[in-house]
Amino acid sequence: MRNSTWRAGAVAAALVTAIAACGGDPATTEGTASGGGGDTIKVGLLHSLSGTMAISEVTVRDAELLAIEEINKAGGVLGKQLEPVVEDGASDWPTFAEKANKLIAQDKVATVFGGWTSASRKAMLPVFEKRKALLWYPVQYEGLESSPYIFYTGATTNQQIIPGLDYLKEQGKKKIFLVGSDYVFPRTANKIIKAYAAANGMEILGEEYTPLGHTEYSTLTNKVVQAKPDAVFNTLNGDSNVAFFKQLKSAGVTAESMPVLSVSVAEEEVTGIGVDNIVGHPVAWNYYQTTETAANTKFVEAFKAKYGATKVTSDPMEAGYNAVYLWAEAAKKAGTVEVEALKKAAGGIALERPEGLVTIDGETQHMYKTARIGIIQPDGLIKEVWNSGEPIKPDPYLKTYPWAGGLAS
Amino acid sequence: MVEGFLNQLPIGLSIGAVLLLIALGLTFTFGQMGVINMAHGEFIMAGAYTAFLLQDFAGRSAVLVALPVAFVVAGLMGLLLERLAIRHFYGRPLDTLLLTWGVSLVLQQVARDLFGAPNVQVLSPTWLQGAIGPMPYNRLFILALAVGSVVAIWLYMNRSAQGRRMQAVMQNRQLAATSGINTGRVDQRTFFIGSGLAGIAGVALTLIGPVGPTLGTYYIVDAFLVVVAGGLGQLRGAVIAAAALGLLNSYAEFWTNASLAKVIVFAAIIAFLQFRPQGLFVLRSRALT
Amino acid sequence: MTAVLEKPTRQLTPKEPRQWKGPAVFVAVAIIALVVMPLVLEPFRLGLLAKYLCYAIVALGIGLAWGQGGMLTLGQGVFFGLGGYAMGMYLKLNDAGGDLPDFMVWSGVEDLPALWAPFGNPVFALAMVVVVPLVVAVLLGTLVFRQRVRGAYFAILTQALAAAMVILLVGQQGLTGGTNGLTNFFDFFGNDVAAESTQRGLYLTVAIVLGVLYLAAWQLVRSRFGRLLLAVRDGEDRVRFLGYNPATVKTITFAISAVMAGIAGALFVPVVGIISPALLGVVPSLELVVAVAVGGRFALAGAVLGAVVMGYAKTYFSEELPDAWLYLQGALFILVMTLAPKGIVGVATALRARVRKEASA
Amino acid sequence: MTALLEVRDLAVVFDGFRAIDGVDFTVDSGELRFLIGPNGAGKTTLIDIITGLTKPTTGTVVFDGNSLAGKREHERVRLGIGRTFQTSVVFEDLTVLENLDLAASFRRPLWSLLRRRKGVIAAVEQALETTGLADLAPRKAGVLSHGQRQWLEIGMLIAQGPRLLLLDEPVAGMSSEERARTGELLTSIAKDHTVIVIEHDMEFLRRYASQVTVLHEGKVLIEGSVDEVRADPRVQEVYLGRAREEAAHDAVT
Repeated sequence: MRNSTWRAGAVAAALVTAIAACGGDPATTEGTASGGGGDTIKVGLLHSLSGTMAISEVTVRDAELLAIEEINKAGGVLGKQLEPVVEDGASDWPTFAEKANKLIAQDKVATVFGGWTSASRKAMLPVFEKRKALLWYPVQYEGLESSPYIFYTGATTNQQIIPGLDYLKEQGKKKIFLVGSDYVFPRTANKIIKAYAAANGMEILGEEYTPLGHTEYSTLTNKVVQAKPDAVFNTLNGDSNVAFFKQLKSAGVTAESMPVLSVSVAEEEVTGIGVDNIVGHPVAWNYYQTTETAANTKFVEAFKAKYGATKVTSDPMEAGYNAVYLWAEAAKKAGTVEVEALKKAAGGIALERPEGLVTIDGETQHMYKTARIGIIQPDGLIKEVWNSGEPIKPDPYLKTYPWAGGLAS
Repeated sequence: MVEGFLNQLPIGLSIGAVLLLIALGLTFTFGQMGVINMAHGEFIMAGAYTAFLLQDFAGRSAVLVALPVAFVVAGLMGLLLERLAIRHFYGRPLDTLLLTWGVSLVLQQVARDLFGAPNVQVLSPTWLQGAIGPMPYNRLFILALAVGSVVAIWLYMNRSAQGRRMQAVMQNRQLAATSGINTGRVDQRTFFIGSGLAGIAGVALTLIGPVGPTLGTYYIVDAFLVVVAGGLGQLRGAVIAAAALGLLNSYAEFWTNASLAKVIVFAAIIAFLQFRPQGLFVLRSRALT
Repeated sequence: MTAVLEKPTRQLTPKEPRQWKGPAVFVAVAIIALVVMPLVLEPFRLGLLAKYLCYAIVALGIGLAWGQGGMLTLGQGVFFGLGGYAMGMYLKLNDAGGDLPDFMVWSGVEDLPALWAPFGNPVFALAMVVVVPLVVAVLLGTLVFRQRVRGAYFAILTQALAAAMVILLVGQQGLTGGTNGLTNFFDFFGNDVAAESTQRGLYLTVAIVLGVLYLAAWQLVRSRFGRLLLAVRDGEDRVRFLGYNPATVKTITFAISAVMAGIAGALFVPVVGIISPALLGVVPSLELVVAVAVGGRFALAGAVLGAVVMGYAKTYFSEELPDAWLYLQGALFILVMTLAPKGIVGVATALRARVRKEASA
Repeated sequence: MTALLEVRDLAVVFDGFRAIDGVDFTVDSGELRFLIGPNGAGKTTLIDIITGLTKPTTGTVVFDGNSLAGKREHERVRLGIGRTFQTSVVFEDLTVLENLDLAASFRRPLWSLLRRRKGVIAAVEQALETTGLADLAPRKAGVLSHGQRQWLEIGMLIAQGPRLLLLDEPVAGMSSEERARTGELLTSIAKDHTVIVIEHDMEFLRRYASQVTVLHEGKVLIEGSVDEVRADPRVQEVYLGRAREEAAHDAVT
């Protein structure tokens, strides 16, 4: 009897905590519309801090927090300090939608920086469009989208995929094998690649998808090796890259015999994959930790100072870092953080960023960005071997590429 | 095409070897004690991190040193789990499933806090680089490890007094208890060995896959399917089931794709259970449930 | 033999005392849910509550299958998803108004797949919300239960089913929207889905559906069938020697729980605005089972309570202490399983019994 | 009298072990038949085969003119074959009344089970009275004593109105008073049912049995009246000799 009372007590305590949780409605009413009324301006940061995507997204949040801190030190925006409200998307798309709603409706933030996967963006998109609020999305993606309430600070396909193909073509790689994780970005990217190949005399020897989180690549490796391509175009995501490169390496494939061009492997992933396994393979991005600009030296130094000397910086982090600055600049230009005015002011804003000059394209709300191909070095960093020379105008629907006619319909 | 087809045979066996390694420990904890240990995947993870940590001392050959160490580390984790929680749950297998799932969540978060969320780098020994035909050395190493583990377990079960006690408990717990076997002690030993095998699997997996906090979640469902198809606590069942599923997976993926292959394997298991609802091999029992 | 079928003759046992406490609590909870909550909660929180109530409907089904029938189903997400996709397909086609749904356009699908076409009809789509989970559950149940696959085997199979379902959905991007799932809905039977009034109406609908299904489940549990179900849970083989086929009993119950999950999924879609594979995989399915365990699996009320409490806890902790959530969830789980296997309801019952004993002593 | 149950050439092999080895066995309608034999003689296995729990390797079982081959357990119950188990299984979370009601309702169409039980049906009432469990009707079966559970199980059988009852060691583990009551219960049931009882207890056998079949090592050793069987030297050797050993063993443990 004594025993069961004790049990009862323990669980009752847990229950009370849970009920307290129900009642605890965080302060909701003090912020006025668009977060502009008080002494501070609230901005939302919405990334996965738990779950499978946390690996990648936490670092983007860190970069965004760094930018907020720097801007606040320099006097803030419109004379007010920025106050970040951080939420966890938990690697779960509906949670992203729920938290976006919370940030807009309850915290009344001026804007939200957030998302990584296409799925999280697609889940948030209706929330932002219906509530007429603003989202800054920092990751390269599959294009074919141009929401009036989203600014895309990562690359669209014509700033990453197509330059990657241009590079392979220049290298004389004519026979390509496509490997990707089974979701929207790789499938769309591969459609574009196939159209490009058809127009440029390249041959696609195979196209394989594996489920997200897949780790058994021996069969796929066999298929690739049997097809004998000149190069592999890799759109695998996350942990699958580790398994893929490890197993490819042990099957005897090297960067010399069969380079694998990746578009989702950045500095942070290299350690996990094992430098050994990926050294010499090319990647396509708009920014590397080694990119030689004055703004980058400052960014890398500041980031390491804040988060530790062993930390690396990568493209999505830089795009998130940029997003905060670009929004702040647009607010200054508009003289307000009010969404419609800020959107109107944003077009044409140009800033020198770590990746070089970044200009907001007012029409698509994407950025002009310079494409850069890099090679993975034995020290785990990436060295640029090719770039597009100048920032490329964003073209999310590939309207300016005649061969891409049937893609976006 | 023909060469590709032939290559799939050893590839299928090597997939089977991985499946066998991750499932071997479960056939004991699940088979003998009816405990569905969802934290088995996290014991695998612990083995992988053991290899990661030992790199500082043993360098590139850490994998070899790590095998016995990981066995002990994961084994002790299993023992702790058994002593602290699971022993109160015998006869309630479904409750242990949920309990150990809670444990697995906590262990994942612990790993995240200790080692960080990103994957860590475990370098494989230089002498494991290279391949014979379609079989990389590291796959051969895993195959040898799987065979070695099976032989060791078979010897233990059939040639040692402890192992025979284990079999006795597995076949009839009450009878074993009344004939003077300390079943509690046997359970502890079984859990130690079962979990320790997960540790060994974890070390082996560093050769071919990612090493991160969520490592265990990638393998746990497959491991359970092998046990279900093989029959509870059946060594030969697990071996045959792992080999069969490995080959099926290998050829299904060769002819279709990785996504469809997984679905095909699942459908095959459901179909198989229509003929053998208790898996390949069954322990006979007269007890009415 | 015919004597067995004869009508009741006389009352042998004293008539059970009229139960009023249960119904009274039910009415009180219904009033709070239908009247108080919409007045007290702001729209955003009300929307969250609607989401938890959707989960509570699934939990109710799990309570029935697991708590009453002993079938630990780790794949309820599958049925939730089937219902959700049926609703989502209708809403998508309705929004597209004769054109292709947006995701098909960017997936390169040119003609509406034959599978989709009938879902343009709302009656058909709503029927499928019930029919598809029902058919899948009956099929799976028949195959599995007939062969006496049960307990841990059944749990593992349903879990694998959830995993396979996710892979299948993700792989068929042109048909299902892939990982993104179906999202971006505008019109819900003539109302703007995002409007506050629509959302309030949806909340009330979810609450009423939950109430109705709860009553139905309660009736089922109290019926002879409910007794039979308990008997199957505690001694499946013995039931067989009473002349019943346990496989039929289990299949029916499993199908009922699947239909509940399907209905919940269909309601979830307009409430939350998305249905995607992430919602029906292994982890969300397990989380719901956890919720049922926390609330108390042996009582239907426990299942519902558990879903709501865990839903709130998840939202609260992920807003306030995101890093601690996994620890808390794991720890809560270990605590409940070891200290209070009958969950909140079990603890409440024990407390009440103790108070009563002290009062009488 | 006509044969209700006919077993012909029955054999079953478990992993090479012939548990039943060519058994022929007939039970007439209205008979009370005792089935005895030392441990491992195949008694329970024989009942398992008749009720469908075990599949025979060869041979046939015919019940009331119908072959039982391919029929599953619950289908055989529906034909009118009911059984109890050595370790009684009743549903502990249900009341005694509910246990009986469940047993009695098995011929109802499934949909009619969806209604709540109202009152007590005649068959259940009769079973309560026959087994003397009426006072315990509203109690959970989990609180019953071992003897009461056995009676409840027998009561559940009667409530089903079977044509053949198979009782597997109904008095094992009972006190002598309980044995006596079980014996009376058995006698009263046997009046209007065909019953096969497996029993070890010689005293019980002597008092309540008329016809006895002795199994030994999977074969029928002898069939006859109690006295004939008791007088048979082979039975004394294989059965009573063993029983004495067992009794000695029981005394030790």
